[in-house]
Amino acid sequence: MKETLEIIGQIFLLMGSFSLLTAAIGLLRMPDVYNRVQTGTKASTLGAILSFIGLALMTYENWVEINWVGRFAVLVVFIILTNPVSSHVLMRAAYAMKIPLSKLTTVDKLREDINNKIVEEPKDE
Amino acid sequence: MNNEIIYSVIAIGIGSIMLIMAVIAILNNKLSVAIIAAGVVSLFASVLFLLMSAPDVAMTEAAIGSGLSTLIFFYVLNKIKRQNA
Amino acid sequence: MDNIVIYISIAMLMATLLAGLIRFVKGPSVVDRVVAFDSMTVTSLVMIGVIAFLSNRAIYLDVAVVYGFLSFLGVVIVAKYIQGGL
Amino acid sequence: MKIKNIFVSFLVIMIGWMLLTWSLDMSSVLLGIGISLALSIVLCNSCTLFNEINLTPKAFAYFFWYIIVFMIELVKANIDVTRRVLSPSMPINPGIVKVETTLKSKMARLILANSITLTPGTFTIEINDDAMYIHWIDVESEDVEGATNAIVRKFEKLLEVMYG
Repeated sequence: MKETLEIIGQIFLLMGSFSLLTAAIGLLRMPDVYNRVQTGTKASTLGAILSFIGLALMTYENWVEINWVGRFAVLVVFIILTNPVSSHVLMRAAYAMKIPLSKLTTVDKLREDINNKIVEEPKDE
Repeated sequence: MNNEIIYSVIAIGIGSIMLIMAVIAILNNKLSVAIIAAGVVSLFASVLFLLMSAPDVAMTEAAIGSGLSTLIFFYVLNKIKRQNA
Repeated sequence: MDNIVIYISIAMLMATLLAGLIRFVKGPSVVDRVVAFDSMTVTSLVMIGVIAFLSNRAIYLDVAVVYGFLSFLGVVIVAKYIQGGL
Repeated sequence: MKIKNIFVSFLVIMIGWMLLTWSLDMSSVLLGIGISLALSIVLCNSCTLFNEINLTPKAFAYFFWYIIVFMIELVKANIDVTRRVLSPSMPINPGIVKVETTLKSKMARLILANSITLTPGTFTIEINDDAMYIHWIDVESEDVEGATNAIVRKFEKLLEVMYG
């Protein structure tokens, strides 16, 4: 039973580290800022969650006397709550700086609606 | 101890990243990039303090070095920019 | 030699930090650098968790909570500065 | 209405306190109840954050079902993005599309936007009335209807039960 918990925890830790590594590779390879924000901040969210779950499972020996699980749970909830907010704020800042989208982009409905005066432009300075 | 080896590997890696970040903070032309690089330096310094088993110093370093000084630097930069324009 | 998994994951985390560093050095705009900063701080959060597991002291995780909150604050401050608020 | 606000925020703060202290001593639990009651009364005197939530057992069950659906979507979309990043030719097809939502309450829209942002591949940039502008890494359909069916529907029908 206990060895099973430890092995499951190790598998989760490996999957989380691999997901973080994927996020970093995406950060290096993607063509423009928007795609980098997409892969860079959100694959890393799943990676951090999986790693924390794995580490919490690997400390099964002293779950009762030391507070491992509570602290890991607070960290996981904290990451789920803050990470989309920070990446969304970054994306809006990039759009306000008018960084051009890459050449692969097919459609930009937001720019069309700004030109049609439906939405007001996010302002820079 | 096995842990000693892995701790020194982490310390060497984080130390070299801190060194490169400090060089960027000095040499870059844009002020905002330099401020972010300085924030990265103090965030990694707090990991390094944690490796020396000093969690209280690490917490203080993260709060002061990264949070407060970055906030004050950006506030002042914004004020200066608005005054010049 | 029973914690070989920890070694592999530490190696992956170091590679992630290196990739973030490369993007920070290369990045053409400020936003690229802030994204690299965010990715590096999440990676070092996981690294603090691994260090706490290795040295068997749960108090280190409190540092991780403070660290995560301050990195979130830093990203929001930079974005507010870019949009001209603050 | 104010009672519901105070109750939900008291519950949230109390769960946080219990997770961080990790003890069932009488004194610690009583201290936690006192502190979280005072905090929720002071903080939620004027906030309207939890106004529209439904406190029925059905909504509670749907909350857990929502978390399960969300986790499945998160893992599935992450595998998809991993495949895109690691393949040598990098098959991406990015674009910004417009979707429409029928949810009315602010909290439900906040949860919807954050869920869309957390599932990789889609990313909320701007919200304007009922319209949301989403950066999509692989555009399947450019018109409003198709994009809404592909992105929003699976979360929306669960959130409608929770938020009336």
